Amino acid sequence: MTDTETKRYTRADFQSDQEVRWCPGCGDYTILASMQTFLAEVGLDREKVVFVSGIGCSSRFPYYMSTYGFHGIHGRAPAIASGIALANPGLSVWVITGDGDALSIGGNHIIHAMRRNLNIKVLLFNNQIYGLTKGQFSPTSEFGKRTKSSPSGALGRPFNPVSLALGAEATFVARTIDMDRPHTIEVLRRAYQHRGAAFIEIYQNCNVFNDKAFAELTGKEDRLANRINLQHGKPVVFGPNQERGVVLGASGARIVDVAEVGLEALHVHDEHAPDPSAAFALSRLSHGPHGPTPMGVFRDVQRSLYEDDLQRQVSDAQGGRGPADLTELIRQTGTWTIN
Amino acid sequence: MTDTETKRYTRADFQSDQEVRWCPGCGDYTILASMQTFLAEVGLDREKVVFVSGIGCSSRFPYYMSTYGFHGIHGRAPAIASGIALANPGLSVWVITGDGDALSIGGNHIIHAMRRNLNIKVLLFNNQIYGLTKGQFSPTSEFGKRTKSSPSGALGRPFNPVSLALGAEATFVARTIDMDRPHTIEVLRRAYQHRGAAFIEIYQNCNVFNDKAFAELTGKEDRLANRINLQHGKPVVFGPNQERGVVLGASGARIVDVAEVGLEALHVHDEHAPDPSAAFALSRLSHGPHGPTPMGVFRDVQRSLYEDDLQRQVSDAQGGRGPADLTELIRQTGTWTIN
Amino acid sequence: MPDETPTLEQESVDHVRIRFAGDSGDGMQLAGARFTDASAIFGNDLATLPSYPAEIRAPAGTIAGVSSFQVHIADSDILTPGDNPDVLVAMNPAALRANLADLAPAGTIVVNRDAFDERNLERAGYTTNPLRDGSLRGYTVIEVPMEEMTREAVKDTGITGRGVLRSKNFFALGLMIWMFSRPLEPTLEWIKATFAKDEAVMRANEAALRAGYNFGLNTEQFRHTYQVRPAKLKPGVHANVTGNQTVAWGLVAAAQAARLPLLYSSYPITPASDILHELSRYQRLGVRTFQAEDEIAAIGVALGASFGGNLGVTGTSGPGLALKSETMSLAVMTELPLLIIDVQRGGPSTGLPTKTEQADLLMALYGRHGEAPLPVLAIASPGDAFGTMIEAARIALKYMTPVIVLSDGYIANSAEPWLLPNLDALPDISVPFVTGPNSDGKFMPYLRDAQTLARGWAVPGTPGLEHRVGGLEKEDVTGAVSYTPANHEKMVLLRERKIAGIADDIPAVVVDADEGADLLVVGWGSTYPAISAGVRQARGRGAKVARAHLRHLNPFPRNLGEVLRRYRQVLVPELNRGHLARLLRAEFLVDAIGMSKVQGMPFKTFEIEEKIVEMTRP
Amino acid sequence: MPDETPTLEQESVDHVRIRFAGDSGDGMQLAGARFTDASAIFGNDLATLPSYPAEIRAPAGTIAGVSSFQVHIADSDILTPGDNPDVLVAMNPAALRANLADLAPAGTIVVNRDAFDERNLERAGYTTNPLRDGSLRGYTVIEVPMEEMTREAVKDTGITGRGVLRSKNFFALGLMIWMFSRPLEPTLEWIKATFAKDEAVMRANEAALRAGYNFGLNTEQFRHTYQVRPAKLKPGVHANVTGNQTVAWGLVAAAQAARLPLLYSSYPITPASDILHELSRYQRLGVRTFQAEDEIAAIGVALGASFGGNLGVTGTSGPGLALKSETMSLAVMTELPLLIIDVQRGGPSTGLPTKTEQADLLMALYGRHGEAPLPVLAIASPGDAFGTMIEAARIALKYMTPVIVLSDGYIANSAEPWLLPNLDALPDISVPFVTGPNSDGKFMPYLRDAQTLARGWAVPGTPGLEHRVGGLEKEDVTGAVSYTPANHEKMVLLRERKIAGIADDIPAVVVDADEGADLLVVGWGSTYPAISAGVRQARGRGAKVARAHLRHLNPFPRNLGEVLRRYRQVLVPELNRGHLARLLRAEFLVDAIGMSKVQGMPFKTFEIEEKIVEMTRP
Ligand SMILES: Cc1ncc(C[n+]2csc(CCOP(=O)(O)OP(=O)(O)O)c2C)c(N)n1
Ligand SMILES: Cc1ncc(C[n+]2csc(CCOP(=O)(O)OP(=O)(O)O)c2C)c(N)n1
Ligand code: SF4
Ligand code: SF4
Ligand SMILES: [Mg+2]
Ligand SMILES: [Mg+2]
Repeated sequence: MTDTETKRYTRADFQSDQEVRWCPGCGDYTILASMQTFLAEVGLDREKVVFVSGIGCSSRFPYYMSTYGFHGIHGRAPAIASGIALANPGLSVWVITGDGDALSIGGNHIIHAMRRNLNIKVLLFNNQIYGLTKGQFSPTSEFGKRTKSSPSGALGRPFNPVSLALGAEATFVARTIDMDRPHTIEVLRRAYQHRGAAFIEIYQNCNVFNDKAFAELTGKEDRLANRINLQHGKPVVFGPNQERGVVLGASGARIVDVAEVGLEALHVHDEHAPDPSAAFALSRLSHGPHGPTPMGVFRDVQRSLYEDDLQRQVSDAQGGRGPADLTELIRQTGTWTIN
Repeated sequence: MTDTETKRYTRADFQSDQEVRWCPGCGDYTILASMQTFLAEVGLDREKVVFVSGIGCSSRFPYYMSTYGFHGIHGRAPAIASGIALANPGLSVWVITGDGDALSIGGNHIIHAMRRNLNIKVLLFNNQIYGLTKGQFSPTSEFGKRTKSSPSGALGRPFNPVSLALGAEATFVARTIDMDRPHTIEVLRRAYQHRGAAFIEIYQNCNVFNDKAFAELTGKEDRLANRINLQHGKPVVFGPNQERGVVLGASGARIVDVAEVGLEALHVHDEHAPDPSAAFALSRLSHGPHGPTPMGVFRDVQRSLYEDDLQRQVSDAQGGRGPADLTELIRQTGTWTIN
Repeated sequence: MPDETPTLEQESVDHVRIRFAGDSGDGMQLAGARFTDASAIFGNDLATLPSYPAEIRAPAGTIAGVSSFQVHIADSDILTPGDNPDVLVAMNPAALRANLADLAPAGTIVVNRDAFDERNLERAGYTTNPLRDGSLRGYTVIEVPMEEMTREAVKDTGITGRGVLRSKNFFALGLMIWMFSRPLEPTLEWIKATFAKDEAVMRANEAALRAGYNFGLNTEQFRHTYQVRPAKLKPGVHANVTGNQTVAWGLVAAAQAARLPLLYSSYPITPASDILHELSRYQRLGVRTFQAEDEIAAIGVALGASFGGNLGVTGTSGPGLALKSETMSLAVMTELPLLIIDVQRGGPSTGLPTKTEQADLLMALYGRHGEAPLPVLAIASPGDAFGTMIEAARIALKYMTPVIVLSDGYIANSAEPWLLPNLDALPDISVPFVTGPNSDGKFMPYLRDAQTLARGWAVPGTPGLEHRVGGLEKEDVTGAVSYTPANHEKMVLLRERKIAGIADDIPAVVVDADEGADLLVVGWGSTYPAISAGVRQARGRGAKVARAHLRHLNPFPRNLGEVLRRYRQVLVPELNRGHLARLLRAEFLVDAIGMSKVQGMPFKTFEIEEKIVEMTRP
Repeated sequence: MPDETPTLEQESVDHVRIRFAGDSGDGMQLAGARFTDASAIFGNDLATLPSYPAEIRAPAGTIAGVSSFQVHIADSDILTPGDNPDVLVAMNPAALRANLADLAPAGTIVVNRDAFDERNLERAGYTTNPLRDGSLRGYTVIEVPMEEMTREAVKDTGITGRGVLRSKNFFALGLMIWMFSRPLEPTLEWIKATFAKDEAVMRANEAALRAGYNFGLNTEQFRHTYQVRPAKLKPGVHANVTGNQTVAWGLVAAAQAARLPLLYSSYPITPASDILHELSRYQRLGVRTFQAEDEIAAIGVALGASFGGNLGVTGTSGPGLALKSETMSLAVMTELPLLIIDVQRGGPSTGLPTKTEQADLLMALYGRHGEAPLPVLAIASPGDAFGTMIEAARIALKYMTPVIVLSDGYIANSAEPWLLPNLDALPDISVPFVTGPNSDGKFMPYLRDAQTLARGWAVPGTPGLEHRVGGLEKEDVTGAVSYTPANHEKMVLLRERKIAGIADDIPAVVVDADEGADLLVVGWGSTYPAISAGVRQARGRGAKVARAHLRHLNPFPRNLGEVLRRYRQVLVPELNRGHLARLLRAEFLVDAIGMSKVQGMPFKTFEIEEKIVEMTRP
């Protein structure tokens, strides 16, 4: 049978029979479409894919996928996903989470998932607001943001999710935006190809409670001025005519005019750099995002997979002989026989 | 009365009447002594100081201080401390925590404490092991470490606490080591002077379950070879004859021979750099620690204090007139009168 | 042009129940709330029941997306929003379909005819048009082309595009205001104040409101209007309040009465979030709120604030209460005052997040490891919340203990008129901090008041009282860590006796007695209106039945056992599977019978009534 | 040199209780465990009770730092470690002072005389030397210069400095081995195997052991040795086991019996950590363990593993169980098999972390928001753990439900001889995964087995069965999200009935009856040995008393109500403030009387015995 080779999926194959229930205009729709398109393109079998989520608007995602799914509780998706990945390393496990779910209540699980490097892909739908609970500030909301729970302005500095993931030893870190479907699909593909934990921040517009939070990256002109598309092995340039660039110095990353410093002075992006410092410096270029903002893959390095390491320990312990015997084990602790 | 001016404390003034109950030889003793010495030197009044801890060997610390203290539950000290700081901004609030308490169960509270920037000082006693529960690996234990719960080796990459704090928007980040009391005291002083949240990693020897984890920084020769003492405004040099140094490049921080590159090429440490990228790059020099390891203050920048911002909002709302009236507030929601 | 008005009968009725129903996007909650306020100001007694879909927006036009708001107005005191509406306003087919079964026999249906097109009918699951197929026979159906009329009404207000139809809820509201003879002015004023920033919207809403009103005035479809005269409410200033609002106000009042700064630390969760939202707006009263990273941090911050000398309060719903469990146990051990509010919702797990239920009671009592008793109180209605919060704070401070207060989704969101108490005459519930040594020149943190068994509260910053608290077992009096067997038992018993002793300091349970009754109905929390009304109705049908309602669930009032044993039958209606019944049985060995409903909705009056009638049948 | 032995009487006794006591650093746990093993191999029945200070090392020589290990050996079946030791080995003054009160009248004290210097006496709080001041009159006191002798013994073994005195526990052990006529060989072998890597230590320990043995042999201080003959244990292979060990083995066996891979996900916490440690060493059996970042993650991983088709298990103690509450509720809603082990310790809060208690029972039953019933089982003894784990797994899999298993600190750490079951004859508790459509060519995730009401378990990777689970209320059969009132009630009742129905699938409670008894003693968990022994003793004194012990605490065995009602009095001894008593009262309306002890320690036999005698006095 050459059936599997000729098997072709369409986007529709990944749509479940559930009505999609986000607000009209919500960025979640676009990301859903990108995901379904991506899965059809890469040709993954439905039964091999599991979507795990927490609680939030974004966390309804699994219901709309025709794959396996687990709509968990608030903040705990990374733990549930880790269990699934441990139980069955053959699955493709995706975590869908929001800025509140991942970075407020679930922050600890996220950073541990990154350092452990199980093969789970975390998609953080960052709308910089709590959507489901109708509009409180989140840990990525800007300082001073007025919301239901902060009528005179949110306090504290928001997290920069990319910086946080890099500080937590993540092996794959990327950023994309709902509106840009080809870019989203490309980032999903890269995350999928990465053997290990992946952290993907997706800027997602909540048109009801935080409309236009990412306008600086979506408006026609703004977009040209502000999007820095990271490309491996290329100097970091951007702007309508690629006339601006990024240099890395002792005080971090800096925006320059290419004409002034020359192309050679620009930072050449290296996704695979073992040291995350350059990626971290790039992540500091914008916070919010405001002004020029790097998009794409910040970091993609190889590190042994938790599941593989564990499997290796088990195999080593069994010395290739398969599971030992419980009786034998108990007897080794010291037994005596009464006749 | 000039009483307050002549008031002098000694270390003994900060010792409580409780017997100190760590294992003989534990690094915690030294840190306790450093803290008591520091408090006496800086002349803080006992009643103005609060120590808050979680659970762990290190978390017994508050019992041994003659100040106010709160021995909390595992991982939650930053939350309790934040409440105390909010209730009474005049206090000096210190969190004592371990690598398990702070980075395993309490990771989320720590990173949020950093981004919020309340005036609390977090001292993380990092012995890279669970002491109190008798020797399981912690999130800072090295890969492959054999412990009670990892007889064939711990999996996952350990956190680098300094990197993590920097990725979480900390305004003050430092590292010191139990054995070096003057250095510890100096770092405590700097943390105290910093108006904001402080994160201090203290390498602490657990001689019972993880002896000599920091030998590379304590042995006479090793110490000379490996300790990089960060000094603000100075080029980063180290080694027995200050013959080695650190340069910062596009691929992060690198160790060089000063003779080879020249003093001018070295990175000049700037604690107050608004961008944490250089501090982050320095934090990547060692992981574990193995080899040359920066010690001292990585970052010390000013950002508005959470408590101050909150107080300002309240004052603004009151428009200088003091608290408004509940009756008035209720009436504003719409009332009617029945006679 | 009142002079052109066709002559209409004005029928006087003692009460009427109206349900506004439409798509989530149709603004039905707003229409209902405005109608309620207009009626409140008019002087009616009233009760409301909002109901909306789970948090996510369902697709427009579907049953899942229907949102409704029922309001009951009356000329005498009423208790519940009413089981069956007399009038149903249905903005689309789905709203009609979802609510028709509840409509009272021969009730009136006011429909937005324009929404009954094929697409909407299909979305609602209708195969034929109910307006045409005779299925509404027996009801009075009034078809109104609301969209057309709204469009017409707003055309000169500057509003365009999608915005045009947004005002149609005001059209419906105007029509109802006319139909029930309410004054227009309060609503007009509200519109002016609320939409001050967007004049086009303001004018559109006003125009739509007037158009609806005038439509009633001018249309022959309406045979008569209704008049519900003002009720004889207690004299004084009234406000129309929801439970989340009165919880917030009660907390502010409690802090004032305790002379303490209030710190409310919470993590948003439906249906408790509005308490956070309310309190966040009270900075001018000196209130500080803290949105924590999760529920565990939220209670940790509140407990820290209490240690620091504030009135520390945290609020949440079931899933959050579960997360706070470990820290509550710490609060029990450290014996610090702390309020924990649980606005219960449908469970288990995420369950029915926007629906009401009472299934957290046993968790409130027992959901902690080790022996960790603490007082539990419950709120009976929005108006009752204010006093309950002050009572909870009084107990927390006087006995140095965490206190759980149970509310629920129904109390949180439904509204009732409430007589403002005299806020200048709040009880003094303040408890002085310890300021000096309490034992031979020394400070003993666990030295207890002989009567209350409360320890002293010494806050950081006080010279000479430096001490340490924590979660390890405490030595009696000194508060030092102690692992001694006898001390542990002593402390477990002391903590238990302290809480049990509160029974002497709370009012005895009052029975709404009935000469000759041998059935007692016992309730707690939000079942109050339904049980009271059900008892009233049953008595009207000749049943002999007594009634008691508990605010204090731990400890119980001292006389409760005696009261229970007076009756041959004890019925305990609860929105759970028998929590209170179980507690009464274990505590008093009385054969309390549970009456259970777990549908995410309050009891209906008739359900209670029927059950009583059945149980009292000779 | 046996021929030089002075003639001694060898007294034969049927049982003896020995307590080794010393400073935490003195290695008493090791000495006790070795003595136990030597006795086990010799064929005695036995029971042990280790006791050590809270986790932090206390200063050497103080009462707080005393660690002890009691072992009871007998020639017939015994149940408890015994209330009062016959022999006390005291390595220092603090050990003597802390344990003397427990010593049986006229008991024997073996002291390490060298430790009775001024410094140690003072540290222990003695003002005079008890060896000299006559306060030990009435006991047989044997003073042994253990340090001097140990120093002498090890001098040629290459051990130096601080290491020298480390071997003194082996000296004490050798002496006891001699005194109680155990063979030396098993201990010598154990030393060889254990210290293979450090020859100096190995030789020092061996030398000290022999020196202790020979000291007994050669000293006139000892008037006689004792002989406790082998017990008539059931024939077969025995192991000396602690509860944490048998829990671990039981889990491995359960996974085998279920034909599922085992994933144990946990966060370390006293006294549950050893389960994690044990299982971590079983990689060669295919066992995988996961040390999570906290207890919430631990259960999340276990639940995810269950969804993925593993036997997901998590284990913890009280504070951790509190944290797992929200996720347990999710497990109830998603109806996935999951085992949750709670090794109870003294509470509330951090409490007495190394002590035992049974105060988590009500939390296990009710500590979740919403109606979230699940089965609860309890382990009665180390040996009982094995079977209980298999039973718990059977229920979890057959009924697709999380199951809580309660152990406690006493069971976890004390040891008893245990007859190895035939592991090749384990019951088959496997439940096949769903592999294809189950309803008209479709897969309905919430379609239930008509009898068990369990839904099907379809694991990711299975083509065609793609489905979604989660915490929102599920529609019956389809498992789609549903907010419908009637469906919610239906599902609440279905989940309740499913768990309640398990009562038909568990053994009836067996009464250890007694002709004419009108008192029934009901126990659960680790009180088993004390209650059984207490009942036995009371009967010996003529009391008529029946006894029952519950393994299943939710649901209760079907016949329990009927059993309870057979007796005029029901006594429920518990290491808490009356949890089971409360449950029995609420469920069966019987006047069950609690007998409570909360001292971080098990009941003593005589406490139960006296209570029974008192209650049965005519
Ligand atoms: C334990 C718990 N706490 C709180 C909530 C309420 N809650 C649900 S989603 C959410 C935050 C949603 O924000 P985010 O994660 O950013 O997702 P979004 O809705 O914006 O996609 C909160 C606070 C909950 N369901 N459970
Ligand atoms: C909720 C909870 N989980 C687990 C524990 C057990 N526990 C106590 S301390 C600790 C870890 C200690 O390690 P660390 O924080 O590094 O402190 P150290 O003892 O090394 O100073 C653990 C797991 C607990 N007390 N509470
Ligand atoms: S509230 Fe915001 S995030 Fe949620 S569905 Fe609506 S638009 Fe999307
Ligand atoms: S176990 Fe380790 S960290 Fe704990 S007191 Fe002993 S030496 Fe110190
Ligand atoms: Mg969000
Ligand atoms: Mg540690």
